[in-house]
Amino acid sequence: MATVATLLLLMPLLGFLSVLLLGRYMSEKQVGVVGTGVVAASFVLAVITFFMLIHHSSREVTVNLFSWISVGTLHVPAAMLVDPLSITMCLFVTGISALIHLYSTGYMHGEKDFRKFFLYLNLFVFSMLLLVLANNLVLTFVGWEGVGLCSYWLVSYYFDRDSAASAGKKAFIYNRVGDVGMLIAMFLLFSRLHTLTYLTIFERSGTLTPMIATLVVLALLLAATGKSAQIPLFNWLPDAMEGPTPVSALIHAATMVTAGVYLLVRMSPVLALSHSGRMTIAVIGGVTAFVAATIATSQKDIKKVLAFSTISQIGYMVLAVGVGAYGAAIFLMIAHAFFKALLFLGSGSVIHSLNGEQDMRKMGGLQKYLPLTFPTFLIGWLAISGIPPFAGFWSKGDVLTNVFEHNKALWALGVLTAILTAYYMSRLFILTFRGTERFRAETEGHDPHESPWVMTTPLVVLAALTVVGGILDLPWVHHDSLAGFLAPTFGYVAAGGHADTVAQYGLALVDVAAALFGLLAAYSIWRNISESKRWESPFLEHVWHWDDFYDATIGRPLTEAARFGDDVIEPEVIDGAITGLAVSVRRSAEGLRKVQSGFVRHYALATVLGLAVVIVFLVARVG
Amino acid sequence: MNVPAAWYLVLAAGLFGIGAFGLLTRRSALIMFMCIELMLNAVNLTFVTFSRTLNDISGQAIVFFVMVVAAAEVTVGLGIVVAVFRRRSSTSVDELSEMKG
Amino acid sequence: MHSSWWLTFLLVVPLVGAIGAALTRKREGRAYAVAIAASVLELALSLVVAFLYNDHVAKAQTFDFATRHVLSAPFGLAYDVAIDGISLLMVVLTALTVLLALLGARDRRQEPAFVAWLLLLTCFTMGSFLSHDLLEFFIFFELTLIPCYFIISQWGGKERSKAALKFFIYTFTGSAFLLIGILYLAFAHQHQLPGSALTFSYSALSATAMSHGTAVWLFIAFAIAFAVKAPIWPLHTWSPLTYAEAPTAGSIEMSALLAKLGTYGLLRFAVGLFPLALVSMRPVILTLAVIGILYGSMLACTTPDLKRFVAYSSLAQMGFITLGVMSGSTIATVGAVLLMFNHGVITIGFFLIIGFIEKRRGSILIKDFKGLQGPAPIMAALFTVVMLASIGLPGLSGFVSEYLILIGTFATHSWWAVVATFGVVAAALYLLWAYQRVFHGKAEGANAEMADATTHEQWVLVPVILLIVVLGVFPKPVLDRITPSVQQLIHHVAPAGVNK
Amino acid sequence: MIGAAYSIPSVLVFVTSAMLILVGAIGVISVKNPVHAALCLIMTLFGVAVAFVAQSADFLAAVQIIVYAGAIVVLFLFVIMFLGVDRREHIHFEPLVGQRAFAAVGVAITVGGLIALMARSHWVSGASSVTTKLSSGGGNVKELGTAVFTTYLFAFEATAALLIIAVVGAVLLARRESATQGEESA
Repeated sequence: MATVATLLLLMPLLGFLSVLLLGRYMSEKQVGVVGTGVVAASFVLAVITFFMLIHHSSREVTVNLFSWISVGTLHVPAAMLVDPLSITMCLFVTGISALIHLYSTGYMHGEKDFRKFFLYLNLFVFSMLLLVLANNLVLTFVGWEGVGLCSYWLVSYYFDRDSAASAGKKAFIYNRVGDVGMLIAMFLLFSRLHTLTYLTIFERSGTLTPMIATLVVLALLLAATGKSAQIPLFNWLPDAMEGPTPVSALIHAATMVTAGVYLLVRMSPVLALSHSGRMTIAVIGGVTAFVAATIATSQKDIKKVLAFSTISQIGYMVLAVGVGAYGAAIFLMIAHAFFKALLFLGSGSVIHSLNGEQDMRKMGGLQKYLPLTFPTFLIGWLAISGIPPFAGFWSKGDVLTNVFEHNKALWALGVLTAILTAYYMSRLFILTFRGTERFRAETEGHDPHESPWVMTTPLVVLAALTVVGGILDLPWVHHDSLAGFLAPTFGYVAAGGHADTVAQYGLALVDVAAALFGLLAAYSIWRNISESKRWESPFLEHVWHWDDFYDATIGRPLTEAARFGDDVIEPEVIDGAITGLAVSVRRSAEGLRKVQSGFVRHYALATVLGLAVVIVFLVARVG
Repeated sequence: MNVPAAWYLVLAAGLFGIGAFGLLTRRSALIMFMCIELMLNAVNLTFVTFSRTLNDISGQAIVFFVMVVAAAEVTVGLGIVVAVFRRRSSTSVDELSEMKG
Repeated sequence: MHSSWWLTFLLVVPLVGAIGAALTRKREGRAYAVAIAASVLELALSLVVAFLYNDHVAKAQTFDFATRHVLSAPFGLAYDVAIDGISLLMVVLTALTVLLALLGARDRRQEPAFVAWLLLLTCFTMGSFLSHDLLEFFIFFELTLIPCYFIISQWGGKERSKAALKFFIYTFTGSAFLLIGILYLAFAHQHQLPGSALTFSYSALSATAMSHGTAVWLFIAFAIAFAVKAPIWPLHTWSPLTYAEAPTAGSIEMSALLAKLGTYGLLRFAVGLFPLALVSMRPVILTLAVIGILYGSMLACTTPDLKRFVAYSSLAQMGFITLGVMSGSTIATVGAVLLMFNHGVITIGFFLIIGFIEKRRGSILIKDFKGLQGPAPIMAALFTVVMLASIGLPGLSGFVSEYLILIGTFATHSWWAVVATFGVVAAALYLLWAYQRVFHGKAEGANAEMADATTHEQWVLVPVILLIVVLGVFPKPVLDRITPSVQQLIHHVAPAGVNK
Repeated sequence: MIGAAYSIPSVLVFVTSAMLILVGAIGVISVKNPVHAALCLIMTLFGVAVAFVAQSADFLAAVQIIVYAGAIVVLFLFVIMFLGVDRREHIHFEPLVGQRAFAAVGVAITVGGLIALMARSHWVSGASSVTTKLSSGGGNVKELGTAVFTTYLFAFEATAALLIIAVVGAVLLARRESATQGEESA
């Protein structure tokens, strides 16, 4: 099993290295095959590992590779932890990655930096696997930063566009702010527990004081808000849509952005120690879900809508983590990965067909031109809106049921968000596929064309997964499904699943009602685009002026301070102090210079006077 | 009985003072050198006096060396005076103040 | 215990190389060949020493390769060399730096003199790191100024004389305090042992008994000299001008190598000799280090040219090193020693690439560049790797060392570590911003026609990249060599009321 | 009282030498003509020689006359004549403000201090040592010679070198620079 797990991790790295070293001798097709092949192989290996784990005596297998850092009391091995949580993550990460790699070979066809794209993508998968498979926080951090880096590269893939370059930088720096949280969490844990290995941390976590535990949880939350685009660090994700669409699907919807949730779930035994910490997590998640959903109602760019939708859905996951429903969080994560990847790839297909147009006001009526994209997108839309029997309904229902048992106010917020979700997704769907055709200017009169098979195959697969994804964790078979499989990993599980069946059905009805209400509202408003502008708010479109706020409070003052430092403090204050010293020395030297009159008799006089002084001194001493 | 050593010492002090005063007030480099000779002689006189008082020949030996050094100094000093005079047509030290700060 | 001849060879080879290079005036390129030969030999020797270095010796509380010959008893002058895990890396870095500087930043103006100065500088720096005697260290430490001064003032940019003078005056003034401190310490030691000869031996002086007040004053005297050299805020103002004006090879030597003399001295001498002073001085220096990290990062954001940019980023990085050195934690100190090496390698990379760009464009002003990644993707990729290492990306060398520093410092001085952690964000900010301004965007005009890195240039950077990656992925051999020596040092200073 | 305590010849010798020395010295610093000054210097040197003889330093007295009066002063005169600077110097006019006043004060303090020091120091007994063997009529050339060529041999050799160097230096200094100028013009 160790070998298989190691290979599972190393396959994408192998792909990365071979493309890096041999890429210049390979054709585009070969690069695509290698890039996709290694990830697919990784998926196969993940499946094998999964079955090996099921039949393994222990559910937590540690695979030691080598000793990475070892100084004094700090020992950080390069080792993997194969347990239900990590293997679940591996399965869906590699599976979706393989599909999106395949999609990319079509989508990126003919791009100048085609090789580089696959290079980054393979490195991303490797980093993501490292993140989920690591057996200690430091190694997780390696993957954590690695995915951030790949995200940076892929967002600023079109580096000659200034907006893309800035977006990549913004993504990296927001993530970095979150990293401070992760670093501080590690520092706190290490200084108190003297270990950073997950299993040992969990063993020793009982010795943490509530104060420290809360601090650790808040630090982890900061890390999660950075990586998973939650308030207050969420606004890099919409900008990250500057990257190619497969990247948005893979990194900024399905996998990387859920890493924050993964981290919180992974650290659940520590979360269990701090009630106030969990409460903060839940509130952050709920509020983010709501705020992002409101913003999504007024966006014009199809990918931006999906981006805010992603933020909102991750908000649900964080909310679930906050109330202790880790299984629900992971369930939603997987289901969301299916339908959000589907939606992104579908939108990519739309954009592809319209020669790169992303503004929904210039779409409409695409239904009949895209025979494969349309039905798959339809499934995605219904899934995210929460219509049964698609995966979205089950997973979101699972989350909301858990929240309901925990905190009614947050549940209400969640339902409100569900209405908004159905509303903005329907708006997007109607604007894109229904209504009048508004795209002729973009396609120069031609009909939009359906994408090649490499792009539509993943759509079909993902659509199928979205349809059946719900069976992973149906409410009535809880103990024998995903949640049951994952349960040993969690340190604290909310008293979920104990609500009686009537209440569960009641809640499910509320969910469906919310979804239908949103759907109908959107349909009645957006059926006719010309009259519906008043339902868009500039305030929401500008993301609650969040960026402007950061710019005014942090960005500009710091820039000014830096300029001030370079122009004033540096030359005049610090150097000035020293220059001042030098000047005063020079002034006094100029004064003293007059003593050097050049007349030898003056010098002789000075000598004689000095002699007189010496003699007076001697006389005084003798007398 | 001989005159006391103190008399000679006072005499030497006076000679030294006159030499020093001359050195400070005269401008001619030649006269200044002579004044230095006066001061050196004052010191020599002191040495000899102490040599007698303390009954130690070392004082006289040192006088011998002082004389040699004085001779060397005068030789070089006068050489400098000659060289300077070639350029300046003057032996006045007050004109040599280029080295002022 | 190995023969000390290895270390003597390390000193003699660059010296002979310098003389040889200076004597070949006739044929073009011969001096360069001599210099390359000498520095290759030097690097080979240093690697042999690094492999021979026996960490078991360090565990037995002795230095390896040690020897001591008193040259002049009345003056206390001695030839005393030894290395331990702390200086070992610096020795390798010294040899590596000169070779890469010669290969990557060749300057054909008056080449014999140029390479001779470079090799002399190597000899003196090597001497500083090998010295196990304070007077000997001081002499080598001061001698390094001479080649630096001439390299800046002869081969520098427009404001080279001003830069050279500023550099010289700053460092020389700082060293004056060091000399006073060393002399005071040696005489105090001699007084304590009546009848003993004057000695500056490190091991002897480290046993000097002193009051808390004396220790503080001596520590300050030492720290000033090393703070100027490093540079530590606020004594850094010479460095932006000097790095900007010096020729590329000079910038490499000064920032990658000589700056390390400052932090190395701080660790070996200021911390090692005056444990008593640490209790009161530690918060002061730590605060300065943290200010340096944030201040350097902030200024790096807006500074107009690339070399100044590296100077400010170095200020921040040296802040991290200082933090580790002063933290009193074994983990952080090991990290600091490792970061000295890593930062050296990273800075070499930065300056080499900036040098390549400057050679093509005759400018290092950031505003002159845009979109270089288009015409020069390989150079951009190389720069990216170096930049990411500097950001502290896990998996590359910068991370291991910065991480060790921060996690170690957190255990002993939490608040400083927390503030310094924000320096990690700042590093990403200024580096990515600079990268965006130079390499991203649409290249036009001269930018669009800029040639990519030549094969030679790529090969020069290969060792840099390799070191960055290897030390990031598998730092164990290096850490294993550093740790025992650091443990011993920390153990020596620990009774001064510091927890591990 | 003084006259009663000391032998008349010795007092006479002292007075004579003192007169020669002081008159000569004052002459050196006050006459305007350098030639006259040189002659006054000879007078002082003679006076010192007399004082040497009176204190049993016969050999030094001889050297004083021969070397100083005979060689050094002649060298002075040579230079004076050679340069033709036997003009008068304006000694009434002092260009450096306060030089004379300060000089007078400084010298006065020095001399006064020296005398005060002598008066207060216990090693000046007021009478010469009774155990002296330097006062023997034969002089002390032998002792001096022994001292110079044994105890002070190294110093003696050094002065020899010094003299040679001084002579060479003087020759070099006083040499006309026509040779080097020729090189420069060529």
